[in-house]
Amino acid sequence: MQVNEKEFKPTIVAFCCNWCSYAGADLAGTNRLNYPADVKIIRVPCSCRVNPMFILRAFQRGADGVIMCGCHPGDCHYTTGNYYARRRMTLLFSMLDYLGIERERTRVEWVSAAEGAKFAATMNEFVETVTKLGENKRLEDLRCKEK
Amino acid sequence: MSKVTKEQVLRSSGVNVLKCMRCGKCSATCPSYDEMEYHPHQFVYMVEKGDLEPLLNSDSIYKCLSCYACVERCPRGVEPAKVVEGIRNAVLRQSGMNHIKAENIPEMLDEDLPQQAIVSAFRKYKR
Amino acid sequence: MTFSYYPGCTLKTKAKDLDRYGRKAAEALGVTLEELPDWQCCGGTFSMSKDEIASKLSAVRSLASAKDKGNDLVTLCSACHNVLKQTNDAMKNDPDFSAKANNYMKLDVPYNGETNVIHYLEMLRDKVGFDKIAEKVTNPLTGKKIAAYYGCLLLRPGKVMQMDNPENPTIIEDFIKAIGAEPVVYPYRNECCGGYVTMEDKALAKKKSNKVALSAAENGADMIITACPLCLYNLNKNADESDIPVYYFTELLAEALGVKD
Amino acid sequence: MQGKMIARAKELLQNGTVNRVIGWKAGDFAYDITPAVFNSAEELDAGFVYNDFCGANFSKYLVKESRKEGKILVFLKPCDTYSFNQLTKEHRIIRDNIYVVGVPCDGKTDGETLKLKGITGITGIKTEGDSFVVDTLYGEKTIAKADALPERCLSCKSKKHVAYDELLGEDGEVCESNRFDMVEKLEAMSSEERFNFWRGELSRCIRCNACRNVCPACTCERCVFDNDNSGIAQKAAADSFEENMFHIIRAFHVAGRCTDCGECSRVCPQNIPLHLLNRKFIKDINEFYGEFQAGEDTETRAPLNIFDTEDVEPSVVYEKGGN
Amino acid sequence: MQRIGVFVCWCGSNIAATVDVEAVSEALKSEPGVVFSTNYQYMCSEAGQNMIKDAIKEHNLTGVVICSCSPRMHEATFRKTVQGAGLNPYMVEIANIREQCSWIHKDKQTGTEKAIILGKAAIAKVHLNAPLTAGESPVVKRALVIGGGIAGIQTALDIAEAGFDVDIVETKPTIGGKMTQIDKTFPTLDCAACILTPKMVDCAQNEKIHIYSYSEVTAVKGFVGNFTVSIKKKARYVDTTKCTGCGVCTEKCPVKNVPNEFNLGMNNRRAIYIPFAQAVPKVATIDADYCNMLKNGKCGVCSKVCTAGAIDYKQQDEIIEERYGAIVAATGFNPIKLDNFDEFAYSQSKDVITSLEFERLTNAAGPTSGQLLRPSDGKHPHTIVFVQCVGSRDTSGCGKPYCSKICCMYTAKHAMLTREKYPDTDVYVFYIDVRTPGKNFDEFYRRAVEDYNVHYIKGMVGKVAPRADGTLDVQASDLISNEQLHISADLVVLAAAIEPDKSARPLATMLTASMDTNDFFTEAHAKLRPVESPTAGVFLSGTCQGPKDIPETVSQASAAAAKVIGLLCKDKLTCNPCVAHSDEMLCNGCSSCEKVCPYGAITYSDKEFRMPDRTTAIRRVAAVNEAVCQGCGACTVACPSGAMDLKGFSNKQIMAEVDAICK
Repeated sequence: MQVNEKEFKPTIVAFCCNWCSYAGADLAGTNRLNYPADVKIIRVPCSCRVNPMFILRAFQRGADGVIMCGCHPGDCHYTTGNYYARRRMTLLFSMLDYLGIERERTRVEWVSAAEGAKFAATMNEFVETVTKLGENKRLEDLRCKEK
Repeated sequence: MSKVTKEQVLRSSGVNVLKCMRCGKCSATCPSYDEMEYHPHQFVYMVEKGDLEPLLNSDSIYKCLSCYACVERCPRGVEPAKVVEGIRNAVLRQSGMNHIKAENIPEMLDEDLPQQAIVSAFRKYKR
Repeated sequence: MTFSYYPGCTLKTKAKDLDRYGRKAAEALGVTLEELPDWQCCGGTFSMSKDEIASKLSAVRSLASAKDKGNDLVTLCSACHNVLKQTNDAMKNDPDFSAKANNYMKLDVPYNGETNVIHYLEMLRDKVGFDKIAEKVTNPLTGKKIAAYYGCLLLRPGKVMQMDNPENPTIIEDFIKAIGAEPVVYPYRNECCGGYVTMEDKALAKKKSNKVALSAAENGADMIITACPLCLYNLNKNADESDIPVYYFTELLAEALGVKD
Repeated sequence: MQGKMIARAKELLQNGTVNRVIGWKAGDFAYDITPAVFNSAEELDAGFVYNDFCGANFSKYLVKESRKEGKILVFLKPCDTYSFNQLTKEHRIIRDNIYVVGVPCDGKTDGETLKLKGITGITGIKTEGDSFVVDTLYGEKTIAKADALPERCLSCKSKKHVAYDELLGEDGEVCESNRFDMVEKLEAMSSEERFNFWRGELSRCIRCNACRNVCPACTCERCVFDNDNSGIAQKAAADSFEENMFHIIRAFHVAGRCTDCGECSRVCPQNIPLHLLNRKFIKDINEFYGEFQAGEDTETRAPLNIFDTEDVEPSVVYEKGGN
Repeated sequence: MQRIGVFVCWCGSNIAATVDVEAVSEALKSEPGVVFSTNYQYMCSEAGQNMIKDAIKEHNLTGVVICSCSPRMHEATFRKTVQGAGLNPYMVEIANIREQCSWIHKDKQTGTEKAIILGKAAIAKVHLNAPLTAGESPVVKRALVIGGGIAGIQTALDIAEAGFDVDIVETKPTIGGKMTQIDKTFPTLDCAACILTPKMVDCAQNEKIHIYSYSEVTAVKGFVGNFTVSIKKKARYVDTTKCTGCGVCTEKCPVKNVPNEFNLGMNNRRAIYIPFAQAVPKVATIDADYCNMLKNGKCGVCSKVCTAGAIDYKQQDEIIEERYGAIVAATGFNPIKLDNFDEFAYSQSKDVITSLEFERLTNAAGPTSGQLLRPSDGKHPHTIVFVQCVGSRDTSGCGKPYCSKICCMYTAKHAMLTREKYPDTDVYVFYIDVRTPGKNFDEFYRRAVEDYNVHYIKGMVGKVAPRADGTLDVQASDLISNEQLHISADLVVLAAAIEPDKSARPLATMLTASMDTNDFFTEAHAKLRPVESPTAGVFLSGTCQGPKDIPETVSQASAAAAKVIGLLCKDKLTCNPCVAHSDEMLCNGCSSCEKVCPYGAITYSDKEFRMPDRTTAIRRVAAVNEAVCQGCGACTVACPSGAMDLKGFSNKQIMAEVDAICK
């Protein structure tokens, strides 16, 4: 009998701004709203702190999907940070797509501190999407992968 | 007649009866209220409880005018008419349970009756 | 201005007037209504059950055929409009239903609710414009006090039909003004006349239709106009406590435009 | 033109407007022309050339040169002036220390291209209408410009000088350019096809840094790839990821600042069409945020340093065609 | 190399139930640099904190990782803890293994594995942490209260009482807000004006309080302790310093058909008006939309009759700028528009009114001088139907999903007052639930039923049909007797849901304060910090935070004032040390960072540098003003050369976290 292949568990990095999305993630927790453990959150002060280098780094080190969450446009704690982040990510994602990296592996979602349910729903959806895509093979550094 | 389950009705109607907050606006707005043995809010509540037998056997399911008044005015988006239709369909889908029989049609007809009345009556009340 | 046109079964038989006057008026307004060559009966009523697929397919076929024509699809009968609009909405927004329906239909290109379904009244309001109609009226119905009867199917469910405010509509009242008459607003204009049960429960149908007719009369209306053949039948036949006449709105439109032979 | 330029340079040296000139100098062969600084009329007479091989963009040299003592004269072709403006805007060059003379340009070719077309032993070149007439050891050869110009000249975006102190010759106009054709073609491909296309191109990268060294937008005091503290320092591309990474980061760093001068592709020894990365950003910026040409002026804010509250959402990437 | 201590908290069973805390502390022990690792029931308890302090001393720890609840909860606590043991407070990192792990995962193995990874990421980050010292910034000793209703008034009075200057900005020509329109207050039935107007006068007379009426906030800059606010004083075409409030102009003005907003349009006022007799400030305002003089230059009556010479048709909007240490939002509420509820015939019949309109109909200063008369024909209504929850608890999209909280009580009040004054009137109240928590509230409602015989019917109204004879056919359900009712009513009163004032959303944007999906301001913590916004220095008062009755509003207003006073008492505030920093050696001088900085914290200057080749060069480089920088990090990404980095969230720290997570 064939040994069942291990179920694919994606590695997902979520960058969350401290004021809205990280708080939204906390609220999801407070309300006990489940989403897969594959999602690991990195706290940043604002979505505008997210450097494209971080996203590439995550892919390099074996992430299968990267999502960035910030305050809704207009509600940035720092007034304008997410507007800059929106432009940067739009262009970066478009470029990754242009290079043939599956566009569904990157995502931006605006989640307010009150939207715990949206946070959980977004993560469930994103994990599902990335799981369907399978392992990220187009943008990875083989040396960084566990053998 | 095989047993109709609550899950079947919920799936068929697509209604989440748990959203109901028991305000009774559906029954307040229903034009067929006085003709019904069970009223729209009772349909929702009884389906939630799984108490389907009385509904399945009641004439109330043929009194709904499908006028969408309860759907339009429900503050919780419950859509009671869909529950009524769910029950009705469950009944009609059981074989031999056509509510209107073709042989009875001629006596109901008059010369001005529009086509759509016959068509829709068949759709609504026939398996 | 060219639209695809879905007449429906009743307009081909018992409600020929609604259809005939509708076409004449359209012609007078410079609108071309192209009847869908292969339309099928819509089924008369939209099943609210999510798992009812088969009974909605004939409506989907007509919608898909209208998509191929590429024009907005105009309907005239309230019931057909309700069925087509709701089916179209399900094809657009209920992926489960549209997947199943497309599976059954086996079209070359899947249909996903692309056709824009509008009612004849919406065509008058949004495409032609009531002010344009007022300009073309040669025989204004001045002094006539007319009660609009919307019934239930034209406006509800409001989220899908999106024709007008379902509780306080103005589209037919504006139409009445456009043809030179005076609209009468009365509370039961959007309450059901009980037409559905006319075969099944005459007493209920009578009770409901009387309520509508009496309310219109009480508020001083000379006549009622409607877009629904079943309402017309029911208000004429079953509202026995009132003798207020009921007409199709297209008949008055044709009359006002001077094309009602 | 060469003669006019030398004459004008001598005048400016003589009247003290400038104390040196940056220009093109002939090398061992007629086609290997290198940038050089000329300090006197004699040096100009001895080595200054301007012909159809003078493709190099001097803007970047001015980052260092403009910080030296005295004013320097520079000759800029139309496309060079865009880079010049961009660097002025970013305070990378000190405008006051530079005297700019705009010179016209009808496209520049290079020895490599001509060789590939079978023209060798080159001793000189001149333009005649839509052709180059090349002097060779084997006689005169004529080649249509359409066959001899690099892509960046064939899709020239502007023959208009956007910065100068004076002009020699006529100024041109901004051109209708078809420069996004190839980007569009790539966009229309499937994700898989694009991936394979870029793997094919980028896998040839030998990380010689020529693109970075020539790029007028890459003037960082220290490049992040050379900075051990940046977290992404990298000297050589060790695997496919690093090949991608270098070019993505580089393109992103110059996004909104790249004037599309095409130097990166011109100098790439592996002939990787690097300009297609930059043009993708330019095209996206134009589509998402409105037409923008870096270097057109010295005031407009770079598209990544400004925003509009109604900007498109990043999800626009999923909504577009292709897959 | 850091010497790191790891402390895993059980949080009772909150973490321990789905995360094997023992396994986590064991696994993290072998991470590089970790010299001590333990777990404990409650790390935030005194015993837990002492455990951390002892470990720091005993093991000479240079960095601490705490695996516990969200850093938003206890980061400050643990920073203080390590500081107590002599460590720099910024040498702590928190791994959030509660909100983002144990509470969302059911399977213990999954939870444990994730907790270990989160712990590793925190360890990787703390390796790169550096001690940070916070700077200080001064506090401007003046507060701004936005909104002059009872909430704003109470907050301002309390702040002034403590000796601080406070400004009230109110968009209307007078302060007082909604309470001025209310007749009686529950549950004591005392007259609203009698208890409110003295407070309004107090505001006007208090020398610490300055009222900007008919004004609005147009821009807010700065941060806690040091806000700069632009206030637009709208032109009222009356010189407030000259106007005596005699009211002659409002009697002589020939434009008589302006709907009177104070009476909700149920009667008219003039184009120049004073909203009501007790207005503060009591000065006239010209309504530019109606004034003939302002519209077409023909009239000038008010100017002629004004003996004080206060009329100034040339007056312009004026924008002033003022600095504040703290800002209180008190923007209040409005009843929702009833456009989506035409089944109740609100727009078809004059005799279908809202509860606020009912207040005006029973108020002695109202359009009927306090006589309860039908708006349509001025007759006494004999049957009144009250409909509760109109637009409240509505998830269909037509109304608001929340309970408006005040309607049950004011409807009981209306019903009771009607029965008391007009015993021949039949009063019906249709309710879904009667919600009367609060001191003496349920007793109040029961009095309406038991002493005043108000008919409370469990059910809802489905349709109100105006009849030709002027009566209203109310079709409703009675769920207890299971029947459909038809009541022929003379007046129908709708308890419309309340919603935050429309000005709240743009204000929140200016203040960078967050809002919930209903446009109520979000509090910093739902239970423990209910009057503070998450944005430092911004406080919340009254219904802008959620539906409230008057007593609750007043308590919250005073609570907000206490918070403001606490802030203004301080001379200096400690700044956030996690600010941007520019490496001059790498800086290109390109100004990208300066362009994206929302605070203007970055400046450029030419500086002389000694280059590696021993020459000197003058270079243009950026410098960050640490007192102004708020630490968003926008500049760090705008910088192409990587010269700009953010302390506490440096490139390398974040990449170390990425590496730890992706490994």
